[in-house]
Amino acid sequence: MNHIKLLFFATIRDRAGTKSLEMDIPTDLTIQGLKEKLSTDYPNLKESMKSVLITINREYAFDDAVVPPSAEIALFPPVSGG
Amino acid sequence: MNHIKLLFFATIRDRAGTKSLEMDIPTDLTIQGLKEKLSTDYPNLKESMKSVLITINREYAFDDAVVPPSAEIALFPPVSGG
Amino acid sequence: MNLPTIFSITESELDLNDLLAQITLTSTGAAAIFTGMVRGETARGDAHVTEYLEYEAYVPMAEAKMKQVADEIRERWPVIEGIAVVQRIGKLYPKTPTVLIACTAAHRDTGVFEAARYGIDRLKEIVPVWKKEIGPDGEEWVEGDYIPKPGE
Amino acid sequence: MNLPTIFSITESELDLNDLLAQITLTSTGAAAIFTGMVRGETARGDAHVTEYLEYEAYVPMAEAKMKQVADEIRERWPVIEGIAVVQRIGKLYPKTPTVLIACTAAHRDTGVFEAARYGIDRLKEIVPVWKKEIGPDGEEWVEGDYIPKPGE
Repeated sequence: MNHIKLLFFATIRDRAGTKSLEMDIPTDLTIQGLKEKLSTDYPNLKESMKSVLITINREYAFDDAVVPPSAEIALFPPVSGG
Repeated sequence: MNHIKLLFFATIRDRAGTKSLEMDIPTDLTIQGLKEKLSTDYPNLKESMKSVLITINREYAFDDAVVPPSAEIALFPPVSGG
Repeated sequence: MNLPTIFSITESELDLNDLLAQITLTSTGAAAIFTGMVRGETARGDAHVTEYLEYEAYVPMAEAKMKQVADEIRERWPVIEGIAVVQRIGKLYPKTPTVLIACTAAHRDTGVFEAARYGIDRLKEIVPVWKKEIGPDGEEWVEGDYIPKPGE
Repeated sequence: MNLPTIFSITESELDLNDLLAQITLTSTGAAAIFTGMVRGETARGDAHVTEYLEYEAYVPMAEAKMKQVADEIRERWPVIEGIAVVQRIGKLYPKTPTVLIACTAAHRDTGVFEAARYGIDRLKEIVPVWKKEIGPDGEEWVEGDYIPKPGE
Protein backbone atom coordinates (compact mmCIF):
# COMPACT_ATOMS: atom_id res chain seq x y z
CA MET A 1 0.00 0.00 0.00
CA ASN A 2 1.01 3.63 -0.62
CA HIS A 3 0.20 6.38 1.81
CA ILE A 4 -0.90 9.53 -0.03
CA LYS A 5 -2.23 12.98 0.78
CA LEU A 6 -5.27 14.42 -1.00
CA LEU A 7 -5.99 18.15 -1.28
CA PHE A 8 -9.35 19.54 -2.41
CA PHE A 9 -10.00 23.02 -3.73
CA ALA A 10 -12.97 25.19 -4.70
CA THR A 11 -16.12 23.27 -5.70
CA ILE A 12 -14.44 19.95 -5.01
CA ARG A 13 -13.58 21.00 -1.46
CA ASP A 14 -17.15 22.17 -0.92
CA ARG A 15 -18.45 18.75 -1.98
CA ALA A 16 -15.80 16.80 -0.07
CA GLY A 17 -16.55 18.84 3.04
CA THR A 18 -12.82 18.91 3.88
CA LYS A 19 -9.65 20.55 2.63
CA SER A 20 -7.50 17.45 2.78
CA LEU A 21 -7.30 13.86 3.82
CA GLU A 22 -4.77 11.07 3.87
CA MET A 23 -5.34 7.54 2.65
CA ASP A 24 -3.66 4.25 1.80
CA ILE A 25 -4.01 3.02 -1.77
CA PRO A 26 -2.76 -0.01 -3.71
CA THR A 27 0.75 0.53 -5.12
CA ASP A 28 -0.33 0.24 -8.75
CA LEU A 29 -3.40 2.47 -8.54
CA THR A 30 -3.81 4.85 -11.49
CA ILE A 31 -5.46 8.27 -11.47
CA GLN A 32 -8.43 6.62 -13.16
CA GLY A 33 -8.52 4.04 -10.35
CA LEU A 34 -8.22 6.77 -7.73
CA LYS A 35 -11.20 8.61 -9.20
CA GLU A 36 -13.24 5.40 -9.08
CA LYS A 37 -12.20 4.76 -5.48
CA LEU A 38 -13.16 8.32 -4.47
CA SER A 39 -16.53 8.01 -6.27
CA THR A 40 -17.25 4.90 -4.26
CA ASP A 41 -15.89 6.04 -0.89
CA TYR A 42 -17.30 9.59 -1.14
CA PRO A 43 -20.58 9.55 -3.10
CA ASN A 44 -20.72 13.37 -2.91
CA LEU A 45 -17.64 13.49 -5.13
CA LYS A 46 -18.95 11.11 -7.80
CA GLU A 47 -20.40 13.82 -10.03
CA SER A 48 -17.28 15.98 -9.66
CA MET A 49 -14.97 13.19 -10.86
CA LYS A 50 -16.19 13.69 -14.46
CA SER A 51 -14.58 17.09 -14.95
CA VAL A 52 -12.02 17.28 -12.14
CA LEU A 53 -8.42 18.30 -12.75
CA ILE A 54 -5.91 16.21 -10.85
CA THR A 55 -2.29 16.90 -10.02
CA ILE A 56 0.42 14.58 -8.72
CA ASN A 57 3.10 16.44 -6.78
CA ARG A 58 1.95 19.77 -8.30
CA GLU A 59 2.00 18.70 -11.95
CA TYR A 60 -1.14 18.02 -13.97
CA ALA A 61 -1.77 14.24 -14.18
CA PHE A 62 -3.94 12.15 -16.44
CA ASP A 63 -5.99 8.98 -16.16
CA ASP A 64 -3.28 6.42 -16.90
CA ALA A 65 -0.64 7.87 -14.56
CA VAL A 66 0.21 5.64 -11.60
CA VAL A 67 0.08 7.36 -8.21
CA PRO A 68 3.60 7.25 -6.69
CA PRO A 69 4.37 6.60 -3.01
CA SER A 70 3.79 9.55 -0.64
CA ALA A 71 2.21 11.53 -3.47
CA GLU A 72 0.55 14.89 -2.87
CA ILE A 73 -2.57 14.63 -4.99
CA ALA A 74 -4.79 17.67 -5.56
CA LEU A 75 -8.28 17.67 -7.04
CA PHE A 76 -9.91 20.83 -8.34
CA PRO A 77 -12.12 22.29 -11.07
CA PRO A 78 -10.64 24.14 -14.07
CA VAL A 79 -8.84 27.21 -12.76
CA SER A 80 -10.53 30.63 -12.72
CA GLY A 81 -7.95 33.04 -11.32
CA GLY A 82 -6.90 36.39 -12.59
CA MET B 1 0.89 94.37 -39.44
CA ASN B 2 0.13 91.46 -37.11
CA HIS B 3 1.77 91.13 -33.73
CA ILE B 4 2.71 87.50 -33.03
CA LYS B 5 4.54 85.51 -30.40
CA LEU B 6 7.19 82.95 -31.34
CA LEU B 7 8.21 80.04 -29.09
CA PHE B 8 11.32 77.94 -29.71
CA PHE B 9 11.99 74.47 -28.31
CA ALA B 10 14.85 71.96 -28.16
CA THR B 11 17.45 72.32 -30.93
CA ILE B 12 15.66 75.33 -32.39
CA ARG B 13 15.79 77.15 -29.07
CA ASP B 14 19.49 76.36 -28.73
CA ARG B 15 20.14 77.91 -32.15
CA ALA B 16 17.82 80.87 -31.60
CA GLY B 17 19.49 81.51 -28.24
CA THR B 18 16.11 82.44 -26.75
CA LYS B 19 12.90 80.70 -25.68
CA SER B 20 10.56 83.22 -27.21
CA LEU B 21 10.26 86.52 -28.97
CA GLU B 22 7.54 88.77 -30.28
CA MET B 23 7.44 90.35 -33.71
CA ASP B 24 5.28 92.26 -36.14
CA ILE B 25 4.64 90.60 -39.49
CA PRO B 26 2.67 91.52 -42.62
CA THR B 27 -0.98 90.47 -42.34
CA ASP B 28 -0.85 88.05 -45.24
CA LEU B 29 2.38 86.31 -44.28
CA THR B 30 2.32 82.53 -44.71
CA ILE B 31 4.26 79.97 -42.71
CA GLN B 32 6.56 79.66 -45.72
CA GLY B 33 7.06 83.44 -45.66
CA LEU B 34 7.67 83.37 -41.91
CA LYS B 35 10.39 80.74 -42.33
CA GLU B 36 12.06 82.91 -44.98
CA LYS B 37 11.85 85.97 -42.76
CA LEU B 38 13.36 84.06 -39.81
CA SER B 39 16.16 82.70 -42.05
CA THR B 40 17.02 86.25 -43.05
CA ASP B 41 16.63 87.92 -39.65
CA TYR B 42 18.31 85.10 -37.67
CA PRO B 43 20.99 83.44 -39.82
CA ASN B 44 21.55 80.84 -37.07
CA LEU B 45 18.07 79.50 -37.75
CA LYS B 46 18.46 79.20 -41.53
CA GLU B 47 19.59 75.56 -41.49
CA SER B 48 16.87 74.61 -38.97
CA MET B 49 14.07 75.97 -41.17
CA LYS B 50 14.45 72.99 -43.55
CA SER B 51 13.12 70.39 -41.12
CA VAL B 52 11.35 72.47 -38.49
CA LEU B 53 7.82 71.69 -37.32
CA ILE B 54 5.65 74.74 -36.88
CA THR B 55 2.42 75.18 -34.97
CA ILE B 56 -0.13 77.98 -35.07
CA ASN B 57 -2.06 78.29 -31.82
CA ARG B 58 -0.99 74.76 -30.79
CA GLU B 59 -2.00 72.98 -33.99
CA TYR B 60 0.48 71.76 -36.59
CA ALA B 61 0.66 74.20 -39.49
CA PHE B 62 2.01 73.91 -43.02
CA ASP B 63 3.74 76.13 -45.53
CA ASP B 64 0.68 77.70 -47.16
CA ALA B 65 -1.16 78.57 -43.93
CA VAL B 66 -1.51 82.30 -43.30
CA VAL B 67 -0.40 83.42 -39.84
CA PRO B 68 -3.45 84.91 -38.06
CA PRO B 69 -3.39 88.03 -35.84
CA SER B 70 -1.97 87.52 -32.31
CA ALA B 71 -0.90 84.00 -33.21
CA GLU B 72 1.17 81.87 -30.87
CA ILE B 73 3.67 80.26 -33.22
CA ALA B 74 5.98 77.49 -32.03
CA LEU B 75 9.00 76.12 -33.87
CA PHE B 76 10.59 72.82 -32.93
CA PRO B 77 12.21 69.66 -34.29
CA PRO B 78 10.26 66.39 -34.66
CA VAL B 79 9.13 65.30 -31.19
CA SER B 80 11.12 62.75 -29.19
CA GLY B 81 9.22 62.28 -25.94
CA GLY B 82 8.23 59.09 -24.21
CA MET C 1 23.06 38.28 -16.80
CA ASN C 2 20.71 37.90 -13.85
CA LEU C 3 17.19 38.63 -15.07
CA PRO C 4 14.63 39.37 -12.35
CA THR C 5 11.60 37.10 -12.21
CA ILE C 6 8.95 37.63 -9.57
CA PHE C 7 6.15 35.11 -9.07
CA SER C 8 3.98 35.13 -6.01
CA ILE C 9 0.60 34.57 -4.45
CA THR C 10 -0.08 37.26 -1.89
CA GLU C 11 -2.79 38.52 0.42
CA SER C 12 -1.36 42.05 0.30
CA GLU C 13 -2.26 44.97 -1.92
CA LEU C 14 -0.48 44.96 -5.29
CA ASP C 15 2.06 47.79 -5.41
CA LEU C 16 2.64 48.50 -9.10
CA ASN C 17 5.38 51.06 -8.45
CA ASP C 18 7.36 48.62 -6.36
CA LEU C 19 6.86 45.65 -8.69
CA LEU C 20 7.88 47.72 -11.72
CA ALA C 21 11.03 48.94 -9.93
CA GLN C 22 11.95 45.34 -9.11
CA ILE C 23 11.94 44.32 -12.79
CA THR C 24 13.63 47.44 -14.19
CA LEU C 25 17.26 47.01 -15.23
CA THR C 26 19.70 49.69 -16.37
CA SER C 27 19.08 48.49 -19.93
CA THR C 28 15.27 48.65 -19.59
CA GLY C 29 13.35 51.22 -21.61
CA ALA C 30 9.82 49.82 -21.75
CA ALA C 31 7.32 47.94 -19.61
CA ALA C 32 3.93 46.45 -20.44
CA ILE C 33 1.82 45.78 -17.39
CA PHE C 34 -1.53 44.02 -17.25
CA THR C 35 -3.72 44.20 -14.19
CA GLY C 36 -7.09 42.57 -13.63
CA MET C 37 -9.49 43.96 -11.10
CA VAL C 38 -12.76 42.89 -9.47
CA ARG C 39 -15.70 44.05 -11.59
CA GLY C 40 -18.60 45.31 -9.49
CA GLU C 41 -20.91 45.25 -12.49
CA THR C 42 -20.63 42.85 -15.41
CA ALA C 43 -22.54 43.45 -18.64
CA ARG C 44 -21.20 40.66 -20.85
CA GLY C 45 -22.98 37.30 -20.72
CA ASP C 46 -25.29 37.04 -17.71
CA ALA C 47 -25.31 40.66 -16.58
CA HIS C 48 -24.86 40.79 -12.81
CA VAL C 49 -23.62 42.68 -9.80
CA THR C 50 -20.73 41.48 -7.63
CA GLU C 51 -20.33 42.41 -3.97
CA TYR C 52 -16.91 40.82 -3.66
CA LEU C 53 -14.84 37.89 -4.83
CA GLU C 54 -13.15 35.35 -2.66
CA TYR C 55 -9.95 33.98 -4.18
CA GLU C 56 -8.14 30.86 -3.13
CA ALA C 57 -5.04 29.18 -4.48
CA TYR C 58 -3.14 25.94 -4.25
CA VAL C 59 -0.22 28.13 -3.25
CA PRO C 60 2.95 26.07 -3.84
CA MET C 61 1.71 24.74 -7.17
CA ALA C 62 0.37 28.16 -8.20
CA GLU C 63 3.76 29.75 -7.61
CA ALA C 64 5.49 26.95 -9.53
CA LYS C 65 3.09 27.42 -12.46
CA MET C 66 3.62 31.19 -12.39
CA LYS C 67 7.34 30.50 -12.69
CA GLN C 68 6.50 28.21 -15.63
CA VAL C 69 4.49 31.01 -17.28
CA ALA C 70 7.53 33.29 -16.88
CA ASP C 71 9.79 30.60 -18.37
CA GLU C 72 7.44 30.20 -21.33
CA ILE C 73 7.52 33.98 -21.88
CA ARG C 74 11.33 34.01 -21.89
CA GLU C 75 11.41 31.13 -24.34
CA ARG C 76 9.05 32.91 -26.75
CA TRP C 77 10.40 36.47 -26.30
CA PRO C 78 14.09 36.21 -25.41
CA VAL C 79 14.40 40.03 -25.34
CA ILE C 80 12.26 40.23 -22.20
CA GLU C 81 14.33 41.48 -19.25
CA GLY C 82 12.19 41.37 -16.10
CA ILE C 83 8.94 39.53 -15.44
CA ALA C 84 6.48 39.84 -12.56
CA VAL C 85 3.50 37.52 -12.12
CA VAL C 86 1.52 38.22 -8.96
CA GLN C 87 -1.93 37.01 -7.90
CA ARG C 88 -3.64 38.44 -4.87
CA ILE C 89 -5.99 36.12 -2.97
CA GLY C 90 -8.56 36.52 -0.19
CA LYS C 91 -11.69 38.64 -0.09
CA LEU C 92 -11.44 41.32 -2.76
CA TYR C 93 -13.88 44.11 -3.49
CA PRO C 94 -14.80 45.85 -6.76
CA LYS C 95 -12.11 48.07 -8.30
CA THR C 96 -9.33 46.22 -6.48
CA PRO C 97 -6.44 44.97 -8.64
CA THR C 98 -6.24 41.21 -8.20
CA VAL C 99 -3.56 40.09 -10.61
CA LEU C 100 -0.56 41.64 -12.30
CA ILE C 101 1.63 40.52 -15.19
CA ALA C 102 4.46 42.86 -16.09
CA CYS C 103 7.24 42.43 -18.63
CA THR C 104 10.14 44.78 -19.31
CA ALA C 105 12.48 45.10 -22.28
CA ALA C 106 14.93 47.59 -23.77
CA HIS C 107 12.40 48.80 -26.37
CA ARG C 108 8.64 48.77 -26.78
CA ASP C 109 8.55 47.15 -30.22
CA THR C 110 10.13 43.74 -29.60
CA GLY C 111 7.29 41.85 -27.92
CA VAL C 112 6.76 43.38 -24.50
CA PHE C 113 3.01 43.89 -25.07
CA GLU C 114 2.56 40.43 -26.58
CA ALA C 115 4.51 38.86 -23.70
CA ALA C 116 2.26 40.46 -21.06
CA ARG C 117 -0.83 39.39 -22.99
CA TYR C 118 0.48 35.84 -23.25
CA GLY C 119 1.23 35.87 -19.53
CA ILE C 120 -2.29 36.72 -18.39
CA ASP C 121 -3.87 34.30 -20.88
CA ARG C 122 -1.62 31.51 -19.67
CA LEU C 123 -2.13 32.31 -16.00
CA LYS C 124 -5.87 31.90 -16.51
CA GLU C 125 -5.25 28.47 -18.05
CA ILE C 126 -2.77 26.71 -15.80
CA VAL C 127 -2.25 28.55 -12.49
CA PRO C 128 -4.41 26.89 -9.79
CA VAL C 129 -6.40 29.81 -8.43
CA TRP C 130 -10.18 29.96 -8.11
CA LYS C 131 -12.66 32.63 -7.28
CA LYS C 132 -16.10 32.59 -5.76
CA GLU C 133 -18.41 35.43 -6.58
CA ILE C 134 -20.60 36.85 -3.84
CA GLY C 135 -23.55 38.91 -5.07
CA PRO C 136 -27.00 40.01 -3.96
CA ASP C 137 -28.45 36.62 -4.94
CA GLY C 138 -25.91 34.46 -3.15
CA GLU C 139 -22.54 32.99 -3.96
CA GLU C 140 -21.22 31.02 -6.89
CA TRP C 141 -17.84 29.66 -7.98
CA VAL C 142 -16.61 31.14 -11.24
CA GLU C 143 -16.11 28.29 -13.70
CA GLY C 144 -12.93 27.99 -15.72
CA ASP C 145 -12.94 25.97 -18.91
CA TYR C 146 -9.35 25.13 -19.80
CA ILE C 147 -8.18 21.52 -19.48
CA PRO C 148 -4.37 21.40 -19.27
CA LYS C 149 -2.62 18.98 -21.59
CA PRO C 150 0.01 16.48 -20.45
CA GLY C 151 3.25 18.32 -19.66
CA GLU C 152 1.57 21.68 -19.05
CA MET D 1 -21.46 57.85 -18.60
CA ASN D 2 -18.54 59.92 -17.42
CA LEU D 3 -15.38 58.17 -18.57
CA PRO D 4 -12.19 59.30 -16.81
CA THR D 5 -9.46 60.71 -19.04
CA ILE D 6 -6.20 61.91 -17.51
CA PHE D 7 -3.64 63.77 -19.60
CA SER D 8 -0.82 65.67 -18.05
CA ILE D 9 2.75 66.84 -18.20
CA THR D 10 4.29 66.64 -14.75
CA GLU D 11 7.59 67.09 -12.96
CA SER D 12 6.54 64.64 -10.24
CA GLU D 13 7.17 60.93 -9.92
CA LEU D 14 4.65 58.77 -11.77
CA ASP D 15 2.44 56.92 -9.28
CA LEU D 16 1.08 53.90 -11.13
CA ASN D 17 -1.16 52.82 -8.25
CA ASP D 18 -2.81 56.20 -8.07
CA LEU D 19 -3.19 56.63 -11.83
CA LEU D 20 -4.70 53.16 -12.18
CA ALA D 21 -7.18 53.84 -9.38
CA GLN D 22 -8.24 57.06 -11.11
CA ILE D 23 -9.21 55.23 -14.31
CA THR D 24 -10.86 52.20 -12.68
CA LEU D 25 -14.66 52.14 -12.81
CA THR D 26 -17.02 49.70 -11.13
CA SER D 27 -17.39 48.00 -14.51
CA THR D 28 -13.62 47.74 -15.08
CA GLY D 29 -11.99 44.31 -15.11
CA ALA D 30 -8.75 44.86 -17.03
CA ALA D 31 -6.01 47.43 -17.49
CA ALA D 32 -3.09 47.57 -19.90
CA ILE D 33 -0.38 49.98 -18.82
CA PHE D 34 2.71 50.99 -20.74
CA THR D 35 5.57 52.79 -19.08
CA GLY D 36 8.79 53.99 -20.65
CA MET D 37 11.88 54.53 -18.55
CA VAL D 38 15.30 56.09 -18.99
CA ARG D 39 17.76 53.50 -20.30
CA GLY D 40 21.18 53.79 -18.71
CA GLU D 41 22.68 51.52 -21.32
CA THR D 42 21.48 51.22 -24.90
CA ALA D 43 22.62 48.33 -27.11
CA ARG D 44 20.49 48.91 -30.23
CA GLY D 45 21.92 51.20 -32.92
CA ASP D 46 24.85 53.27 -31.63
CA ALA D 47 25.51 51.49 -28.34
CA HIS D 48 25.99 54.06 -25.60
CA VAL D 49 25.69 54.95 -21.95
CA THR D 50 23.29 57.60 -20.64
CA GLU D 51 23.86 59.54 -17.43
CA TYR D 52 20.50 61.22 -17.51
CA LEU D 53 17.90 62.68 -19.85
CA GLU D 54 16.53 66.16 -19.76
CA TYR D 55 12.95 66.40 -20.97
CA GLU D 56 11.14 69.52 -22.00
CA ALA D 57 7.64 70.07 -23.34
CA TYR D 58 5.53 72.72 -24.97
CA VAL D 59 3.17 72.16 -22.08
CA PRO D 60 -0.23 73.51 -23.16
CA MET D 61 0.05 72.00 -26.63
CA ALA D 62 1.44 68.72 -25.26
CA GLU D 63 -1.53 68.35 -22.94
CA ALA D 64 -3.95 69.15 -25.78
CA LYS D 65 -2.27 66.55 -27.99
CA MET D 66 -2.40 63.98 -25.20
CA LYS D 67 -6.13 64.63 -24.99
CA GLN D 68 -6.24 64.11 -28.76
CA VAL D 69 -4.42 60.76 -28.41
CA ALA D 70 -7.03 59.73 -25.82
CA ASP D 71 -9.84 60.83 -28.15
CA GLU D 72 -8.30 58.80 -31.00
CA ILE D 73 -8.13 55.75 -28.72
CA ARG D 74 -11.82 56.11 -27.79
CA GLU D 75 -12.77 56.44 -31.43
CA ARG D 76 -10.89 53.26 -32.39
CA TRP D 77 -11.72 51.18 -29.27
CA PRO D 78 -15.10 52.36 -27.98
CA VAL D 79 -15.00 49.73 -25.18
CA ILE D 80 -12.17 51.59 -23.43
CA GLU D 81 -13.34 52.97 -20.09
CA GLY D 82 -10.53 55.02 -18.55
CA ILE D 83 -7.42 56.47 -20.16
CA ALA D 84 -4.32 58.01 -18.58
CA VAL D 85 -1.57 59.66 -20.61
CA VAL D 86 1.16 61.19 -18.48
CA GLN D 87 4.61 62.45 -19.44
CA ARG D 88 7.15 63.36 -16.80
CA ILE D 89 9.63 66.12 -17.70
CA GLY D 90 12.80 67.51 -16.16
CA LYS D 91 16.07 65.77 -15.36
CA LEU D 92 15.45 62.03 -15.24
CA TYR D 93 17.93 59.30 -14.37
CA PRO D 94 18.22 55.69 -15.59
CA LYS D 95 15.49 53.31 -14.42
CA THR D 96 13.03 56.17 -13.82
CA PRO D 97 9.60 55.82 -15.45
CA THR D 98 9.15 58.82 -17.73
CA VAL D 99 5.86 58.19 -19.49
CA LEU D 100 2.71 56.22 -18.84
CA ILE D 101 -0.19 55.21 -21.03
CA ALA D 102 -2.92 53.20 -19.35
CA CYS D 103 -6.25 52.00 -20.69
CA THR D 104 -8.98 50.17 -18.82
CA ALA D 105 -11.92 48.08 -20.05
CA ALA D 106 -14.39 45.54 -18.73
CA HIS D 107 -12.44 42.62 -20.24
CA ARG D 108 -8.91 41.96 -21.43
CA ASP D 109 -9.82 40.70 -24.90
CA THR D 110 -11.53 43.70 -26.48
CA GLY D 111 -8.58 45.93 -27.34
CA VAL D 112 -7.08 47.19 -24.11
CA PHE D 113 -3.55 46.06 -25.02
CA GLU D 114 -3.83 47.42 -28.56
CA ALA D 115 -5.17 50.73 -27.25
CA ALA D 116 -2.22 51.21 -24.89
CA ARG D 117 0.20 50.33 -27.67
CA TYR D 118 -1.48 52.79 -30.01
CA GLY D 119 -1.32 55.44 -27.30
CA ILE D 120 2.44 55.29 -26.79
CA ASP D 121 3.13 55.10 -30.54
CA ARG D 122 0.95 58.13 -31.12
CA LEU D 123 2.42 60.10 -28.21
CA LYS D 124 5.85 59.65 -29.75
CA GLU D 125 4.54 61.07 -33.02
CA ILE D 126 2.51 64.14 -32.15
CA VAL D 127 2.97 65.21 -28.51
CA PRO D 128 5.53 68.05 -28.36
CA VAL D 129 8.07 66.73 -25.88
CA TRP D 130 11.82 66.50 -26.48
CA LYS D 131 14.68 64.93 -24.64
CA LYS D 132 18.36 65.69 -24.48
CA GLU D 133 20.68 62.86 -23.60
CA ILE D 134 23.61 63.55 -21.29
CA GLY D 135 26.36 60.94 -21.37
CA PRO D 136 30.07 60.59 -20.69
CA ASP D 137 30.87 62.18 -24.07
CA GLY D 138 28.65 65.21 -23.77
CA GLU D 139 25.05 66.02 -24.54
CA GLU D 140 22.88 65.51 -27.58
CA TRP D 141 19.23 66.05 -28.44
CA VAL D 142 17.41 62.84 -29.30
CA GLU D 143 16.05 63.17 -32.83
CA GLY D 144 12.46 62.28 -33.63
CA ASP D 145 11.51 61.50 -37.20
CA TYR D 146 7.74 61.83 -37.51
CA ILE D 147 6.34 64.72 -39.54
CA PRO D 148 2.70 65.32 -38.58
CA LYS D 149 0.21 65.59 -41.41
CA PRO D 150 -2.32 68.42 -41.73
CA GLY D 151 -5.08 67.96 -39.15
CA GLU D 152 -2.96 65.85 -36.79
